[in-house]
This record gives sequence, structure tokens and C-alpha cells, in this order.
Amino acid sequence: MDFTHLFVELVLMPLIAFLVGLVMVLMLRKVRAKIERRIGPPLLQPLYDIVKLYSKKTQVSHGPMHEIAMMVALGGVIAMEVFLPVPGLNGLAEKGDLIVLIYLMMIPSLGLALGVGACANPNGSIGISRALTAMVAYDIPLMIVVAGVALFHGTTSLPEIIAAQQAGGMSTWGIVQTPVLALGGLIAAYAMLGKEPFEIYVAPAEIATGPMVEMSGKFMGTLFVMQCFQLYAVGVLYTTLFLGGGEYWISFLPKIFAVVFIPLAMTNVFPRYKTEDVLKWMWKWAGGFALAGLALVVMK
Amino acid sequence: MRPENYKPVQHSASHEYELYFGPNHPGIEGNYALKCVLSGDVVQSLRADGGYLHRGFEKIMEERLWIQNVALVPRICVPDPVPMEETYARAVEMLGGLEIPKRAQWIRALMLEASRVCAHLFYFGGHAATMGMYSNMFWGVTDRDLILDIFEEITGARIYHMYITPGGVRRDLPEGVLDRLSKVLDYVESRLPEFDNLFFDNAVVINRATGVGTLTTEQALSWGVTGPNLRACGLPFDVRRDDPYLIYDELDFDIPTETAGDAWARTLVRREELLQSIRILRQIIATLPKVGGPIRCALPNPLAWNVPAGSVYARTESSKGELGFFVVSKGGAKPWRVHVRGPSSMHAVHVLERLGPGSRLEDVAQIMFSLDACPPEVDR
Amino acid sequence: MSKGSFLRPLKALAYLGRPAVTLPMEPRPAAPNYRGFHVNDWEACIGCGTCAQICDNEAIDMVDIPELKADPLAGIKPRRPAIDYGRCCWCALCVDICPTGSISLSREYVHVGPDLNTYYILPDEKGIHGLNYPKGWSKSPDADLLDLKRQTMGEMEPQERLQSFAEMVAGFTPEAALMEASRCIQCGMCHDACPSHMHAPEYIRALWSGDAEEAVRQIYRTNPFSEVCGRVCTRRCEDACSLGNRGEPIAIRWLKRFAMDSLNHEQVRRIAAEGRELAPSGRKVAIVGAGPAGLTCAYDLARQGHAVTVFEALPHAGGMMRYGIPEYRLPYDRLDDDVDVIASLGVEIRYKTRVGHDISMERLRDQFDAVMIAIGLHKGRSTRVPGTNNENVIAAIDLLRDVTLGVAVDVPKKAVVIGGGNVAMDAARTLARLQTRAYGAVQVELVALEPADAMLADADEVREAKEEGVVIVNSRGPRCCIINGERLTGLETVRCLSIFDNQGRFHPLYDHEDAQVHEGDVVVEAIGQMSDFSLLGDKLTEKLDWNGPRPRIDQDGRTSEPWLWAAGDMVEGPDVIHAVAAGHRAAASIHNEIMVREKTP
Amino acid sequence: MNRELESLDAVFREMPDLKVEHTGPRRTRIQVEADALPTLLELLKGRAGYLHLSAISCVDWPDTEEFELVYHLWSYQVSNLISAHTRIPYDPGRYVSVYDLHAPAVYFERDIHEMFGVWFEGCPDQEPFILTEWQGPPPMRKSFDTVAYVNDTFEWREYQPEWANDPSGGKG
Amino acid sequence: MSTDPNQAVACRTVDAEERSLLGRVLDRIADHCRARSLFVLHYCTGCGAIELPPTMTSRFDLERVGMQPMVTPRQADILLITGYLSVKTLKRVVMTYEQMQGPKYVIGLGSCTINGGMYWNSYATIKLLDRYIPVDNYIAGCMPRPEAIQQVFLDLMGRIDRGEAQAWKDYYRRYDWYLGQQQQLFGTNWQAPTDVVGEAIRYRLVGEQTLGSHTAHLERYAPYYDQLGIIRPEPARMKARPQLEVVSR
Repeated sequence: MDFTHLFVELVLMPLIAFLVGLVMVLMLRKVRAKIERRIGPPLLQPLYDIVKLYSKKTQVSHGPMHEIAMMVALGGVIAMEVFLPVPGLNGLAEKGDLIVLIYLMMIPSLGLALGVGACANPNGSIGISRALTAMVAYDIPLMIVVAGVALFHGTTSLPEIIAAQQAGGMSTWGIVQTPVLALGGLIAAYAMLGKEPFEIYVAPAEIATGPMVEMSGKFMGTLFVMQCFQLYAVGVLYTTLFLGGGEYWISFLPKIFAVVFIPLAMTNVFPRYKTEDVLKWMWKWAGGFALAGLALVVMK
Repeated sequence: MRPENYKPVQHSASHEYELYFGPNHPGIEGNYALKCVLSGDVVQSLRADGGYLHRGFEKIMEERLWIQNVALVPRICVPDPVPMEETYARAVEMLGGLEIPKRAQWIRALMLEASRVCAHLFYFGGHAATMGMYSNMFWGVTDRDLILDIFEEITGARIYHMYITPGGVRRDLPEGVLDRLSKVLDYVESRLPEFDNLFFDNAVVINRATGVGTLTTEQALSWGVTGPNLRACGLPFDVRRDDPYLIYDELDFDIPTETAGDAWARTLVRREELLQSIRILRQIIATLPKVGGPIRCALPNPLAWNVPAGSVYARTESSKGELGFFVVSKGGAKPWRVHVRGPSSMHAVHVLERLGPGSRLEDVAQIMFSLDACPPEVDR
Repeated sequence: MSKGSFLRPLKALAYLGRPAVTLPMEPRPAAPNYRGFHVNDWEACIGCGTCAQICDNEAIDMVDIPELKADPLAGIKPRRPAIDYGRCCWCALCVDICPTGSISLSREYVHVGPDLNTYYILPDEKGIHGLNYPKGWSKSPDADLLDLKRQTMGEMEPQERLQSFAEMVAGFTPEAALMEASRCIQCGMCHDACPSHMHAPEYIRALWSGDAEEAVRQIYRTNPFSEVCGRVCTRRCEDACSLGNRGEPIAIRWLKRFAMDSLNHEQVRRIAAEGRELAPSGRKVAIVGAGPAGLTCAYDLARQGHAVTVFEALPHAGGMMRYGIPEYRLPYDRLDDDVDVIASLGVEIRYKTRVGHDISMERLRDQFDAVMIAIGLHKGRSTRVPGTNNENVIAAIDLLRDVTLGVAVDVPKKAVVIGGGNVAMDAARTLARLQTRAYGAVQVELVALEPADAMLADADEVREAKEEGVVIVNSRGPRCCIINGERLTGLETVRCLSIFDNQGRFHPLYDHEDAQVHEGDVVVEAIGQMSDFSLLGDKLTEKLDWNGPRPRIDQDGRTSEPWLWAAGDMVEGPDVIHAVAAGHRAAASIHNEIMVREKTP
Repeated sequence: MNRELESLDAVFREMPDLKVEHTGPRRTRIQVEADALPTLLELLKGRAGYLHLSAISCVDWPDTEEFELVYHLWSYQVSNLISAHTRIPYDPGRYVSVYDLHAPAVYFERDIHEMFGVWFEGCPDQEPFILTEWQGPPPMRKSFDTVAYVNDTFEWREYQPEWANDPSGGKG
Repeated sequence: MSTDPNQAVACRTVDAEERSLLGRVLDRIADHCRARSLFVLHYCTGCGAIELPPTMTSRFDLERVGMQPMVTPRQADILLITGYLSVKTLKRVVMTYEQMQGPKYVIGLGSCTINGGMYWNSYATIKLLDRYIPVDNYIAGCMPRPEAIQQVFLDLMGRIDRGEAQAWKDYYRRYDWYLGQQQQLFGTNWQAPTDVVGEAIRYRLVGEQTLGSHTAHLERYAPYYDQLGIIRPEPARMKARPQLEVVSR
């Protein structure tokens, strides 16, 4: 593969991720509006919000660390996208593997933690400590799920996992082959998106929106952009691991939207758990399913 | 702030830290502040800080004519203004020895109960929102709005009706409004199973709300807790039944209680009260067409109305608890003194400050909302 | 307790497939009695300012509109309310108290924008943006804040009234007076309408707060004939009263009477003397005629320290108040009280002194710094139809005077009174009393030119006269007195078709076919009075400027002779309160004049 | 009801100086000397179940330079509301707290201290609550004139509406 | 160093009239997006707040025009003053307002913000909101109903789209005047944490009244006089607060 081709892919993949992410944000808000019995935002709303936030005329910054950390966080999510293969674009997916991806996925949280720490707002600090707790809660089941998938397919390379699943049509999809593991993975993905009942760090009524409390203007805009990437990443990752990945965009897009739709819809009918309940619940159920799935894989 | 001017705040080394809840905080009902000292997630001490909504009601009421205060009183409590109007009006009637026509009494009871339905629907939304579940709030507020439409039809205003005046009410009911109210009640009742699905049978909600802000019966009695909060501790006391006013002794209704005394019990009591209010409203709808007569008694010209000297203490069961108005007249055209005993004044300061310590940070907002503490009536 | 379920909440996901309840963006039409922005019907609005008074928040200002015409007699002020939406709380008390019902709230409720000057509006009937929204909250009869019904007053039964000349109305009880006073909305229309500009709002407010003394003090600021005006005033104030727009006006006259009745005579004398100038000014003023105008003038001048002498031809003071108004309406001792208050200020009244006969005008001019005449209208006019020269055709004013003087009157068994005014009523009712006393039965017929709905007399008078058995025949003009030999037997009348011509001049049209005979031993003519100017003497009569039958006066009451003022009925027509007002005006003018002039040697 | 009120009368008999007046259904007004009030509250609480302190109201009577304190007590047992009125002089403006009898008193006493400047001995908390940023005198006193204060401190809007140029709008 | 502060200081934003064609197009796009994405600060300062839940929720759903409530002032574009403001709250409102990022908009709801409203004779509330912070739009009502609140938002959106709602700049340009008004209530030692003059210089929004005799009370602004080449005036003598009888507590 020549360098120009790679470069085009490196630009194209985040761009697609962003655009699809915008639509996912719109879906998030529309689904919410529907359940709340109202109309919801216009189609371009996510874009308006981001442009508006970046075009704020005064910007408050809490020191260099604030700015750097936010760039680190944004960089983390963008980097994540180029490791996620999508139809026609493999990016760096062949160079890196699942393990790299899992590490990359922690960068945004850590970057955010650094940035919020620089703001010195107690609500932000509590929020970020909750966010890290939540990460612990979902990362362990996720690790187990990833390990199970890797064991099942005998590889950590995502293109290879996709290829293996696409070999026999739907019957070779992860969700059919390893349903328990897929369930554990779905719960972990749900928690990864940070939606109620697992949303503990952006708790307006408790800690005044936690990490976001001091984020304004472009920083808030960055968070909005990150949300697009994150929704997309979770959708793609789960699709890649369990739903046969992407062969054509026409079949790939519905899959990733379907994955994201489940937590986005269910979040509206639950309140948030307390921090320790999230830990308990995730380890008990998500972890339980993941372990059971892993055991099944190992036993096979 | 500019980056170069930024200096991080230095905190002394301690496991305790201060966290301000409010006045600008989504976990606060209204404009109110709580100063919490926390260790980890656990509240060590909690201090209420009010006065952000202070308007000096009691002072400016002394500056206005008896009738002018009709416009002032509902503003004391924004979410549930009708009991304010009713209590003030009744206090003045007691001072002046006025006999309210029967029809006015029934209409006033109708307003009071409809307002209770409103307040409770609002409350469910508020309680759910403190736990991060907004669908319930959206539903509750939306359904409440249908009752506000009825209020608008009867009184000409949605929130501040200024409808109940000393001596009766200001307008008779418009044609057909009882039928429409009846339909709205049917609708609200039909919505309750949906609320049950979403909220009252929600495992996560119950997990979050049980055991939060628990009041024992003894605490409730000695801390002056009233209203649904008292009934959630198992004491079936209700001003409507034990110190009846208007035509409440002619109505048939139950006084629901719970025993747990926690946030969830308070919410369940209110759910049951909502049903009871609907039951009362249905009785009123059935009876009102048969009650004829004037809607207010003859009053002197309000510009020159001297209410006889004396003092009275009038009480009403508002959606939040016992509401009291102590009104003193010196025989003049203006009240000499009006003391408002807002039901929340106990709950938002005294009780909250005592329930706070030992609770979790994430439950502070829930405790405040579950007590249905309404800051404007604390600040007055 | 139930642990709850994870699955049941998921049922709410069904709403993904249900329609939204959101309303369209356009503002909904508001409820029929919505309290939106104000509208005000300028035609109906009288500018009384009651809305501004009831307003909680001082959100309403009354703005003077110079283009509008003031009409104090109809109770209309040339001003309209302006509303400050930086204050208004939409309580609609202004609507519920508005005496005319002109102000109401529309169903319009959207007004936004950064220009704060648009938040202060002068509402008209089109509303804040001229969009003619339908009316929302407006006047409702079952919830009127105003008390539109008058307090009732004790009154004698007609049969009892006929037995004597005792005062027939009882006056307010203290409770009724308090309630009546509390009805007042203090708009001040009465003040503007009163010829003497009496401070009615102030004394009513004083009565309401239980301070009768203050009330009397307010009354005496402008009227020394309070006992009289508390009983027989023509009460322009009550015609102008804002409450009269939709209900019964405040009984201002009876409240004045109540105030006077609550105090004893000594207290009134003390209050009247308050603030009087004790040092004599050294100026002397002569006043001819001890009627309301003359005595009011005397009262004012005496308070200012001038020496005042009043010349009265008759044996008692009061003029037309005594000799024209029957005692059952105005007891003489009440009038005596008023006169006594004035006399107590040092006014000298010389009774039975007829100027022009006992003392000439020229003497007065020489001996005094100024002279005022207020001789009233003591000569009855005649219809001059054939037969009126009969001795049994008498003038009402002569009849009334004779009754007051105690002159023995031949009481006719049957009497006919011509005239539809208050004097006619007085004459008829006096005759009715005399007949009751002499024969035990009333047979008085009153023939009025006007139809029943346009009688000149007060409606109360007409009603009471009928109650007392007076038969009132409307729309009939006299044609001739029927004289049988020397004896008068009755009056023949014809039907009157119209009274005034196109230009509004008095020019009655009769249907001569429709004649009718009213039997009577006596015909009393009560169609108007005139003055007897013989006291002036020929020279002075010659010198004065005349305005028809009356001396021409300027706005201060001064005649063309610089030393002579004239006031009262003789120049303005019959009315007590007008005479009082004229007395005040003349007194002020005399005071200004004589204080700059050298003292007469 | 009558039997229950009898138990109340027993309380009243023990305190001969009370002026008791039944002012309406379930309403009793008691005039009590300032030094006897705590005893009265204690007796009412112990004998007749007046557990619930509904409110403490304060009334300023500048004519006699006194504050009137009114304790509103409700008995769940007797279903009766007693308003116990007592008067204390402006000077020194001190009274005893009834916190030890009725915990809610602390809120009302704090409020009265803030709004009227009465000091309650033994009240655990009389810090400013509503008026933490208020410099003036206790505002609920009759001597404090709020209208004068407002006119002195704030300005009013001066509108220049268009109609001021032509108020009649051609209607004259 | 030039004495014109707006020329002297490095800047990020330039006024519209100075911009290039591209800049103007970008501005237009930004205004377009600003008007369609308004975050309302979730702060109930007074009674009007009770009509906000209906306005924001399903029946009158304002998200369909791109509005949503925001929790912290940092993220919010609109500060709604929902009615009366007690002096105690005003302090927090000023702090909140200064923490918001420009362009920011203030809407005064109802009578109380315009001329004192219902509480005109209350010692506890302020009467004229625009004396303390610049206000972009008002709405009549007590309280205004949800449809009316919708209309004020739509009106404001129109103004933003046309580039008209610039009141927030006024706060920088006339900071001294606003501070003076605030000082009348809070005393001359009042200062919010935000360095408003520093921001004004940074964002080239210095006006003739940015510094003046009221800012002269505050030591933190002392260096800026030199920086801008302005002579520091005598601190303004404040109108004596009404002499209140001080009662010993």
C-alpha cells in the first residue's frame, strides 16, 4: 500500500466517523425526543451546536494543561477511528490490533481527566473520578470480551476477525457463534457510551454536569466532537467484533446504527445508578456474561 | 479568565471539602443553596442558605390593601399557588366574619385539588430528574399543562390565578368546564399506568430511592414535619380531615400513608394522593352543578375596606404540607401583620439540615426534592 | 415492597412509534376570559382613575389628553389610563373595579422586544399592537368589586308625612353612613361637578375613618350652609358620581347631613371659627339679602376680619331657603343653626330692614367700602292666561312664604298647581299637608307641561308627591282659568305636543282639540320667579348695565358699578349651592378690591 | 371533643392567670404572661398532646413598644389549635427559646431574630439566613419604611413612549 | 505603543466592518449557527422559572428550534432572568453573567425586570435589570406564558441571525458604569472573580467607559490604566447609602 493511499484513508476515516457521528448524535436526540413525546431538534442541530461553540468570541481557558489535555483527548478519539476498519478503508487496522485499540480507547478519558483536573472545580474533579470509576467498571468486562473474541478467532487483528465472520454469512457472525460473549459485550458497550443507568459522571442534579462544568466554547465544542467519534467508535467496534464487520456501507451503516440505537433508546427509561451500584452491576452482569462467554469459548 | 491570570486554588490538606449546591445548580429546586461539607461521597454537614428569593412579602403585604394582597399571595409559592390564595382569603374571612356562599366553597375546593394534582405531577418529574431520568419529568410537566389549561379557562391565567378572594371567587365557572376537567382527569388516570411502568415500577428508580433520607416517626413529629412527608412516616394526619375547612367534611377521601419514611415512601404517598385528589375532584364535579347561588358574598368597596381588628391563624393542607397564615388586623384598610408559615420552611431548612449529614452526595438533591421543599415559600 | 422491574420501563419505548404532543409554534388563542394586555374603550372611559387607585403596583398613570373635552357635570375627566408593563401583574383588579366597565383585558399576550418604551402603553379598544384581539377578562356582574347599591335610609310613611311639616327623612344611622361612605372610590368627580367645589371625597373619607369632626372641617372649607346643603342641595355631585355609571351614586348629600348631625352646634361653631382672622381689617361691607349667597359672602368676609352688615327685609334670615323651601324638607332650626354659625363670626344682620325703603342704596354706598346685593327671586311669574288676575290665582312663592311666615291661609278644598318644577312640587305638597290638616283629604292636581319622563322636578320629589296623593297630569298647558261669576272653579288645559322649537327655544305647541278641565278652588302658578329690583332706585337702575332682566356682572360677580357686587339667584337662577359658590366668588373679589383701596372715611 | 377539651381545661386550671378564649371551631386563643409561657407550653405538650409547633409569629406594636409573640400549637390528640399570645417589651427585646420543648422553634426564632431583632436565649442557631447580605435594621419592624428605602436606593424607569407626543392618537 | 487600545492589543476577533469578505462570510455562517443553537442557563432566579419547564418540555418543545437547557454558565448562551431579582441573587447573577462566554444574551422575563413589577416597594429586590447587566430582550407578562416565551426566543434568534444582539459588548465597553451601579448596592469593595477589563483588552472591546472612577476602587484594575495610557481617576464618591439605624444583634 502506498503512502498517498494511506494518507487519504487517514483523512477520510475520521471525516466519515465525524459525519456518521453527527447523524448518531441527531439520532440520540431524536430518539430521546420521541420517547419524551416531542418533536426534537432539526436535522442540522448537532452541526449548529459545534459551529456555534467553536465560534464563541470569548474563550475561557484554565491554563496550558487544560488546552493540551483536551487536544490529547481529541487526538485519542481520532486515532481510534483509524484503527477501526470500515468497508473499503482499513487505515492502520492492519498495523495495530485489538490490544492497541483498547489502549487507545482509554486516552480520551485520561486526557479529559488531565484537562478537568486543571480546571480545579470540585464538581469537575468528582465527575472525573466517577468517570474513571466507570471506566474501571466497563473496561474489565470489555477486556474479558475482547479476550474471548481473540481466543475464539485465534487472532487480535480486526480485519482477520471480520474476514472470519464474513466467511459464512450471518451464521458465522460473532453474535451467533458466541452469543453470551456478545451479550456481555453489548452491556459493556452500553456502559462505555455512558448512558443511564450507567451515566454517573455527567450528573447535572448531583455534580452540576461533572467534568463539563468548566468547559466552554471550543472545549465544549471539542467534547461535542468527541461524542460523535465515540458513538461511532462503539458502534463500529461492536459491529466488527460481533456483527460481521463491514462489507458494504449499505449493510454496515444499519448495523452500527442498530448497535448504538439500543443504549440510546434504553437510556431514556432509566435513571442513573449510584457509583458503586454501577461497579457492582457491571461486574456482576456484564462481567458474568463475559466470563461465561469466555468459558464457553475456552471449552469449545 | 485569561490563562496567564489563572492560579489554581490551593486547598488545605484534609479529607473534607466544601461543595456548594446552588444557588445555580440543577439539583436545587428553585433558587436556593446548600453548603455541604463532604468527605469522599458522604455529606458531613449541610447548611441551608436561603434568601435568594426573598421579596419581603410579609413587609409589602402590610403596605397594601386587603384586596391588593390577593394578587400578592399566590406568588409566595410558585409551584402550588392556590393554597396560598385560599389560606389568605380564609384568614381575612375569619377576621371579617364573612360567610362564604356554598358554591364558592365548592369551587375553591376544586381549585385546591386541581392544584394538588398539578403539584404532584410536577413533583414526580422533579424527583425523577434528580436521578437523571428526564422522560418522567417531560411527561409529568406535559400532563400537568392540561390542568393548567383548565385553570386558564376558569381563572384567565395559567399559574397565578388570583382567583380566590376574600368572600368567594372572582368568576363563576365557564360553561362546560367541568366536563373538560373530567376528561382531563380521565386522561391523567389513563396515564398513570404509563407512569407506573416508567417510574413507579422501575427497578433502578426503586434502588436509588429506597432508604434515602429516611425519617423515623419520632423524628418527623419532633422536627415539625407535615403533609405528605409526615404521612410517609405512617402518621395519617391531614389538615383537610382533622381541621377541615371549606366543604372538606362533606367529601369522601382516604388519607394514604406509608411506613418507610424514605424518599420512595414520600413519592408513593404522593402517587396515592394524586388518585385521592382525582377522586375528590370527581365528587366535586358531580356535586357542583347542584350547588347554586352566588359566588361571593357582598363585600365593601375594596378601596375602603376596614377589616375588623383581631388575629387569626388559618391553615390549609397544601401539596407540600401544612400551610399557615397568621393575619393580624388593627381594624385598618391594610393588614397589620401577615405571617406566612410555608410548609417548606420546616422541610427545606430544619429537616434538610438534619437529614443531610450521613447521606451521599448523589442523594442530596433527591432528599430535597422528595421533601418537596419549595424555596420561594421559605424565603417569602 | 416491590423491587421493581427492569423490563416494564422498557414499555415506554413504545413511544418511539407514537405521535408527539407538541403544539405548533404559533401562539394558541387564549381562553375566553384570559387576562392579556389591557384594552380601554375611550368612549366609555370617564378618566376617574379608580383603576390607578386599586392598582397594586402603581402601574397605572392617568395621562391628561388635552384633545378630550372635560365635562365635570357629566363626571368626565379628560384623561385616560396608561399602563406600565414594567409593573403590571395582570391581577385585573382594575377591570373588576372600573365604574364604567370601559377597561378590560384582551386575549393578546405576546409582547417582546428590547425597546422598553413600548412597555408603557396607553391602551385603546384596539389593544397594544392595534390587532383587535377579542376581549378576555372583562366586567362580570356577579363579581363587581364596587358596591353599587345605596344604603337605605329611614323615611316616614306618606300618611304620617301628611300630618305635619316634620322632616320626612331620618338621616343615616352611623352604620349605614359608614357603609355608604365606604362605597366611595375617591375619584373626585363630585368635587369638580360641585359649583362650590366642595371637598366631598375628603369628607367622605373622613366619615369612613370615623372622624366626623374632620369631615365637618372639610365641609366648612367651602360651604357654610352645610345643614341646608345636607338636605336640599340639587347635588350635581351625585349626577357626576362615577358609581352612577352602572349603579346608584353615593348619597353625598345625606353623608354631609350625617356629618353635620354627628356634631353638636358648639363643635360646629368652633370648627367654623378655626383659622379666622381675629384682627379687624377696618373695612366695612354691606350685604343686601340674608340668603345663601349673601350670608356665604358675609361668612367669608367676616372670617377675613371685615365688618359685615347684612340687611334683610323679612323677619328671619335664610331667604329662599326659608321662605321657598317647605319645612318638611328643611327644618327651620337647622337653617337657624347655619345662620347662627355665620352670625357667631361677628356678622351683623339687620332684620326687617328693607333697602330702598328703610335705607337707600346711596347711603350704603357712602357708608360702606363695598356693597353686595343678593336679593333672590321673590316674585312669582304668571302664565297670564285669561283669568289669572282672579284673586284665587296665586303664586306658589307667595303661598310658601305665607305658610312660613305663619300668615293664615285659606286652605282650598281642591287646588290646581301649574308647573313641573320643584317649586310646583313644594307648593302641591304644602297644600296637601294643609288640606290634610283642615279636611283630612288631599285633592291637589298638578299640571305640568312636560311629559312624565322629562319632569323638571327631582324624581324623588315626583315620587313622594304622588305618594302623598298629589295627582300629576303631564303634557298639559294651561289655556284659561274658569271663572264662574267671581268664583274660580278650575283650570282648562290643552295637550302639549312639544315644548321647544328646532333652535331649542321655549315655544310650546298645543293640540287645542284636546282640552280638559281641572276643578279647583285655587290655582297656584309655579312656573318661575323673578327679582324685585325696586330697591335699586331709578338712578342706579339707569346707571347699571343689564343682561336682560338681570344686572350684568363679571366673572367675580361685580356689576358695572365698581362698588356694587351682585350674586345668587337674582343673577344665576335658583339653586342654593350655586348661590353659595357665587357668594364665595363675590367675597374673594370684594376682599381683593377693598384691601387695596383706601378706607372710606 | 368535649371530654378532650376537659383535659385542656385541667391545664388551664393549673395556670390561673391565663385568659382563655375559644375563638372558633378548633381554635383557642390564650393570653399569657411572658414568664409563664414556657410552663404553659410544657403543660400543653405533656397533658394534652400539643406536640406540633405550627409556627411562632411575631407582631410589632410600636404604640406600646412591645413585640407580641404568638405560639401556634396543634394537638394531634385533641385536634385543637392553641394560639398563645404573649408580649415582651422592645427593651431589651430578649426572650427564652423554646427549642428544648419544640425543635422547630429554632427556625422560627431564627427568623424572628432576623426580621425583628428579638434575641432568644438558648436558641442554638440565630445566624442570618435570609438577610445574610443586608446591612440595615430588621426590616419587619414597623419603624423600617420600605417605600422610603426603595425610593432612596433605586431609580425608576423613565419611559419615553411614542404616544406621549400625541396621546389622543387622533381620537380627540 | 499606540494609545488606542483596540489597535494596540493582539486580538482574536475583529469587528465586522473591518473584516475581509471571507471573514464576513464566516461571520454570517457563525451568526446563522448561533441563532440556531442557543443554550439556556438552567438558573431560576424568580417566579417565571415555573413556566420554563413547560416551555422546554414536550408541549412547547423548544429543542425544535435548537434550544436546550445548560447547567453551567460556561456553556450557556442565554441568561434568563426569570422575574424579580433579590439583591442577594443579583450578586450571583453578575458573577454568572461574567462567567458566560460571549456572545451571550440576557433576556428579562416579565414586569419585575423592567420596572420593579409586583415587588416595586420591596426592600429586597432590584428594580431595573439593565442597570446591572446589559439586556438583549424583554418580554411582557407576569408571568409570560410559554407561547410568549417562545416568541421572545424567536425574536432573539432573529436578532442574532441579523447580527444585532450585541449587548454583551456593551458590558465591556461600559464596564465602569455597570460596576458603578453594582457598587451602589454591594459597596465599593465588590468585585466578581472575573477580570472584565483584562478580557475587554484581550478581545479588543475597550470603550471609553471601560475604565473609570468606579473601577478605580479596585486595585486589581490598577495596572490597566498604565497599559492603556489612561490617567487613573479618583475613585468615585458613591451616593451615601440611606443611613439605617443599626440594631445590635
